[in-house]
Amino acid sequence: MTDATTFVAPLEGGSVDMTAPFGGGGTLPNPVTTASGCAGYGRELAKFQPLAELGSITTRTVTPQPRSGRATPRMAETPSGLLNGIGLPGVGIAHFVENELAWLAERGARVVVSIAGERVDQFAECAQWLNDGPAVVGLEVNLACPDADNQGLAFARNPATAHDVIQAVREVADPALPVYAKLTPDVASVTDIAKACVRAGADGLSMINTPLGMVIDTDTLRPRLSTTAGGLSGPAIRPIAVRCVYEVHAAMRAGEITTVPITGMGGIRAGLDALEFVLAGASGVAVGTAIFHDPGAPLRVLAELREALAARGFAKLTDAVGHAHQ
Amino acid sequence: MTDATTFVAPLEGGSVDMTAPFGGGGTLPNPVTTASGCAGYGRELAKFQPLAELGSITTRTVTPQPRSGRATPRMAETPSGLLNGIGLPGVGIAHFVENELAWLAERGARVVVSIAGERVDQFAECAQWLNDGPAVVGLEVNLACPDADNQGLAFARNPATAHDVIQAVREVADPALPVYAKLTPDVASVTDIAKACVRAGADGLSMINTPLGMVIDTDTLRPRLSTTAGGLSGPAIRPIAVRCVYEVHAAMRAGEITTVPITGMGGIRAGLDALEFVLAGASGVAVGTAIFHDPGAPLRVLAELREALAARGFAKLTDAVGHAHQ
Amino acid sequence: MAHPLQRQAEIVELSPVGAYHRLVLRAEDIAERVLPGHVVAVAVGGPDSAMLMRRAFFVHRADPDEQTLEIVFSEQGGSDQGRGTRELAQARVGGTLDIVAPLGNAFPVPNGPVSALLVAGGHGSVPLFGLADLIREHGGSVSFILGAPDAGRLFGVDRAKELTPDVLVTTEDGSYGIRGHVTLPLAEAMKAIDAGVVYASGPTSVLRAVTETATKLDVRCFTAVEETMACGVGICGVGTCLACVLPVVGDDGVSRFARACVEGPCFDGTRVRWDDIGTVPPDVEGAAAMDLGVTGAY
Amino acid sequence: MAHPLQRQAEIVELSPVGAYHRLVLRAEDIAERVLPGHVVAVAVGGPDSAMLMRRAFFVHRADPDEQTLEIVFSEQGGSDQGRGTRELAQARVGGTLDIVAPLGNAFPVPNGPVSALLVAGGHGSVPLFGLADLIREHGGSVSFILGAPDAGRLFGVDRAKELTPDVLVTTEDGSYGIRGHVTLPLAEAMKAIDAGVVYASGPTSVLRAVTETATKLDVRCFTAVEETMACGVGICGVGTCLACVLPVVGDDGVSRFARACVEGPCFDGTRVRWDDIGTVPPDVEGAAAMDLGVTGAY
Ligand SMILES: Cc1cc2nc3c(=O)[nH]c(=O)nc-3n(C[C@H](O)[C@H](O)[C@H](O)COP(=O)(O)OP(=O)(O)OC[C@H]3O[C@@H](n4cnc5c(N)ncnc54)[C@H](O)[C@@H]3O)c2cc1C
Ligand SMILES: Cc1cc2nc3c(=O)[nH]c(=O)nc-3n(C[C@H](O)[C@H](O)[C@H](O)COP(=O)(O)OP(=O)(O)OC[C@H]3O[C@@H](n4cnc5c(N)ncnc54)[C@H](O)[C@@H]3O)c2cc1C
Ligand SMILES: Cc1cc2nc3c(=O)[nH]c(=O)nc-3n(C[C@H](O)[C@H](O)[C@H](O)COP(=O)(O)O)c2cc1C
Ligand SMILES: Cc1cc2nc3c(=O)[nH]c(=O)nc-3n(C[C@H](O)[C@H](O)[C@H](O)COP(=O)(O)O)c2cc1C
Ligand code: FES
Ligand code: FES
Repeated sequence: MTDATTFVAPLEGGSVDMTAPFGGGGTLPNPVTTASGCAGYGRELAKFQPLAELGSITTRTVTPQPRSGRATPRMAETPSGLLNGIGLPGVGIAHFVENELAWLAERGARVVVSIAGERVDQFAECAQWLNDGPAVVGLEVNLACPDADNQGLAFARNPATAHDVIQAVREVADPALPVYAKLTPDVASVTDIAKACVRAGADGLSMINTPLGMVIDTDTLRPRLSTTAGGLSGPAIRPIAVRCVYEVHAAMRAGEITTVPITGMGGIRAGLDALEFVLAGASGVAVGTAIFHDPGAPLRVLAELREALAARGFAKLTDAVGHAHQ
Repeated sequence: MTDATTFVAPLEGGSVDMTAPFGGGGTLPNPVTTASGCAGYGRELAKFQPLAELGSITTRTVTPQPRSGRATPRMAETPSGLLNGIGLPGVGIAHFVENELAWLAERGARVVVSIAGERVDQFAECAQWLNDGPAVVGLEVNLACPDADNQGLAFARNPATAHDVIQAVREVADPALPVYAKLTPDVASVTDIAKACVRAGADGLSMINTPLGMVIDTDTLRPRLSTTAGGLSGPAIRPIAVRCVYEVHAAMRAGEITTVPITGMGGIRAGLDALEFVLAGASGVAVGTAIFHDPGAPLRVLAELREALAARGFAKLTDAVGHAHQ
Repeated sequence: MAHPLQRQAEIVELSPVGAYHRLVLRAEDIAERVLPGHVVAVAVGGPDSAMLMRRAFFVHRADPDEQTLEIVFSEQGGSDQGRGTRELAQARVGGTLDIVAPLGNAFPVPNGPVSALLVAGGHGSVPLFGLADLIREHGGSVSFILGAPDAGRLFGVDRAKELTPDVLVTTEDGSYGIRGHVTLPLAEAMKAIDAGVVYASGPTSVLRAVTETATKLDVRCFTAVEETMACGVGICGVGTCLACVLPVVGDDGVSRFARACVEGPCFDGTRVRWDDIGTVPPDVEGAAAMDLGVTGAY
Repeated sequence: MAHPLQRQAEIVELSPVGAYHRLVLRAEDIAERVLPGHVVAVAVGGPDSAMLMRRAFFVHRADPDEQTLEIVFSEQGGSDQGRGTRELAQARVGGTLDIVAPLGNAFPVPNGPVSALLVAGGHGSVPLFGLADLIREHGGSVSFILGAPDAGRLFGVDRAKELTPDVLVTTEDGSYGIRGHVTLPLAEAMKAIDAGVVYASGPTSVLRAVTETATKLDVRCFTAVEETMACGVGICGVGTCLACVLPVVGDDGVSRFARACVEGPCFDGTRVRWDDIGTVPPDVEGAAAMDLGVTGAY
């Protein structure tokens, strides 16, 4: 225990107000969502927990057309992590709205739809489809896709292209729907990208998408994934993710970026991991890779986070948001 | 076993030629070195293995003046990783040359001296001290230091400043001494930084330095390290490191960057980890964090790498360098 | 697909069987849901393990009265492999393991008497004995071809012989039975027993060969896929990671990527595009959108 | 500093002692090198563990004839803590642990008779019994003050009472002995036994208080630091990571960061700048270069 230890009166877990700010001035009943791509469209996850009890469910990224995804092998285990090159397989936005969204709405789920494209207009096309979608509470713009007009550099790795995508989406999306920009850590300054997105109208930020990694198979002597490189996720990257959230939240506190809510993710396995993100500045937390280890993880993390907040005397989730900056 | 499996006649471990290319056309007897900052100046490590049996030993980064390093806590354990904010403590270049280098020379060690500064001229100042140093086989320029003239942005995160430092060091350093540029992964394109360094005269590249991360103590509710953020190391980051080496080596094969040797590092614990880096394109490998778990790791990794090469029918280390690109 | 449950299962028994380990787990409500072909996904290592992925195993036997499941596994070889199964082999009786089961679909079983040939490579035989019982319950008869690289890696030969005299055994090194691949006596055996259906379980090469022969002889053929994707069949055990896909032709004639852990592991062999595993066939649904001239790791 | 050796030590015994675990390890060539105050660094978890750092423990007893080392440890509390010690408490007798020992320096021992007061908080008493034996071998006498938050977390009271009638026990909750902090009866005890030297081991607050009192009474004082830096005393066990430093005044009067795992853990208490732990005092060697107006995580 160091001198910086704070002493607070613990509360009953049940009495913590978990209401979570959500972009555009709205709120969600609690901060926990699923990380895009780790909970499908919700059908499988629903077998392990009632989706309506989560703050929201974030879908696998939806694209204008159906996509098969990449060739297998698509996944490799790494130390405390997972490398994937799945390739955004999906049913396409039309089928998604008609079938998946309707199913989710029936279950009372609050849905954040992750969207992407390879050109700016494709993002906007997806957004348009969702304006009247039932159950949709927000859009998450997956900026980690390669920009076909910029030699395949991910939108999220260039402030200008990130800006353009967010602006295009913000223009066509229902003004009542918050638009979150999802950022990757593979940049010299994640704050610069965050700034560009918020300036373009982002109502919130999701951090982080997977840093690029690679595993080489020492038997075949070739990259393990068919995509060569892939995205690294899981507890291994948690310190990187917490740092990104902290950096951007610090820039908000310093007035360099307009304050918008942040959804933190990267290696959240337990309530205390989620608490790290909250203390760093996130008012939402997403559970991703942990689902593959424990399909009940999202709801468990919610319960553990509530307990952890109570034990530290926080009456409200929002009191803890960014507390590590004090 | 996939179709890509290659079949080769295994060799006796002892018969593999481990000679490793080293910048500037030279070679070292084998590819294994220590990662800067993880083996001190060699004295402690020498208790666990004869330093002369390693390809080289890379010192803790040396700066012009003695530095105390940062306040404690300086270190936190993370999933399959380690976060440090040590702060480059050291004796200063004068004392280093007089005492530490002399001691290393007596032991027959081949020394790569890691140097740094907060301004371009400080790097050059360190380099100058080493021109007649005994046992010195190369310089490694730690570009992860904050640039005092550029708002503290690390030299390695900007191609222009990285270029200037390498050029300044290359100008004053003995032409016979290879100069390696040590890069960080916290950039949108590590290839761009590599290109700038090689253009500035770098004879080799060391990859990677630690990506920035953070741990927040859920008891004190504050960042765990006194430095707030720190560098993440260990197996957790290995996929990121292998990807960086692969990317830069690919750019060399494509003729976008002049080919120079690469020393790979990041989470090497065993011979097969080292082999991943070699297959990705590294002709040298450095063992860092693993030393804290197993002080005999560098020499063990060398033996295991030799065996692994033999088992795969590689008669020479150099035959395996970049093999994953074939 | 079965509705999987997550349980902290008690380790009732862990004992060697030849080159394999038999692991008996007790968990509520699962055994009665298990059918032959179903899979259990086991979390290896505790909260401080560097291994995040569950490992998938066929259920060998399920006992609803005892509330137990039995799996049979081997420690994987390979230079950098076997971490999970090695750890599992160290589990302690009396301790617990976090499992998700039953996963995937079961082998379709004829609802009347039929002469069935059961073909397995290595531990592929693990799910076939429960299947044999079901077939016999429906009045059918079973025959076996069991193959492995060597005698040590055969599983269940004695048990097969208890069920039927029609058991052929092959080993690649000739250390037991016929020297050669498990597919060697395939056509002959099918003819000899006048097979109405063949079930196969094991490496992809076996499943492909069985499908070919069965198709030629116009015999129905069901396969349980497993090592087709060395990276991760069953990696998530949830059906959401999409790591475990293989190209399968649907009833509508359209090829789609099917998940081995949800739509499988049991597939009609003639529907699986064996030669296209590990690729994105241009005619698979959604393949067109994959190649807009941009490559990347996404 | 001792010359440390790395060994695969055999686990000879693991048994509970109150709130603690006693772990006896057998390893060649180490026991004969161990002196009171020396530390052993234990690798927790195997190659697939997410925990990379060794855990440091005082050697409680070393038996050169049996080639054994004994350590005594508790499972750490704290909300996200105790991962390593919890795993260690699960170790199996007959298995092995990777250790590095002996690490650090030993308590300086008077080479003649002296009246020594041994003060410990919690498991701080672990290294003091070997020390007591040495002092008595040199003709000296020992007295103890042993403190802990509660009775369960006291270690070695019985053993202390076997050695001397002069044993004071304090617990913060009053569940055993005097209610209060271990430093409460300090001054009186030192006077009562006319202490020539005081040795202290335990939390920083204890070491600081003992040093203060000893200094006032002009008594020599040696401290074994440990939890001063919650992040990682002994983290590397090699002396190269520099995580374990604390500001210590040298013979030349210059303050330097000393490594607890090499130059320590035993320090002359009057040399340690207790109030400056966790800071970079401006006069510590090399501090000037730390602040060129640039901050950063390096
Ligand atoms: C549907 C199904 C049923 C199976 N049934 C059995 C069984 O009854 N008995 C048995 O011994 N084995 C069975 N396996 C194979 C078993 O899952 C692997 O042997 C095991 O995952 C290897 O784990 P490891 O950590 O020891 O190997 P590692 O090589 O260390 O594992 C690394 C990664 O590769 C994956 N992996 C490795 N080998 C295989 C493989 N052959 N198939 C799929 N994934 C693999 C692991 O899940 C892990 O993610 C089955 C696999 C599947 C998919
Ligand atoms: C010189 C020395 C001697 C020690 N002797 C003993 C002893 O004889 N008996 C005993 O029970 N304990 C002793 N300790 C404390 C022991 O090292 C810690 O309890 C143990 O490291 C906790 O590990 P953990 O994984 O359970 O805790 P975690 O909190 O999960 O550990 C996380 C990290 O913090 C470090 N850490 C946590 N607590 C401490 C601590 N109190 N001191 C230093 N580092 C810590 C760990 O090494 C690890 O890197 C000693 C420590 C030092 C430095
Ligand atoms: C298998 C897999 C698929 C993913 N698919 C997507 C995706 O479709 N869209 C997206 O924005 N992020 C995707 N991600 C990234 C996650 O949403 C998340 O940002 C990242 O994995 C970090 O969180 P975690 O460590 O909790 O998984 C995917 C991650 C994994 C592991
Ligand atoms: C404690 C510690 C200190 C380090 N000090 C330095 C340093 O002084 N100079 C430097 O260039 N890199 C330093 N590094 C980074 C390592 O040299 C290496 O690039 C990085 O840790 C990745 O390798 P690893 O995972 O094997 O440790 C340090 C790393 C650690 C863990
Ligand atoms: S294993 Fe995850 S979808 Fe099949
Ligand atoms: S613990 Fe690494 S130097 Fe002391």
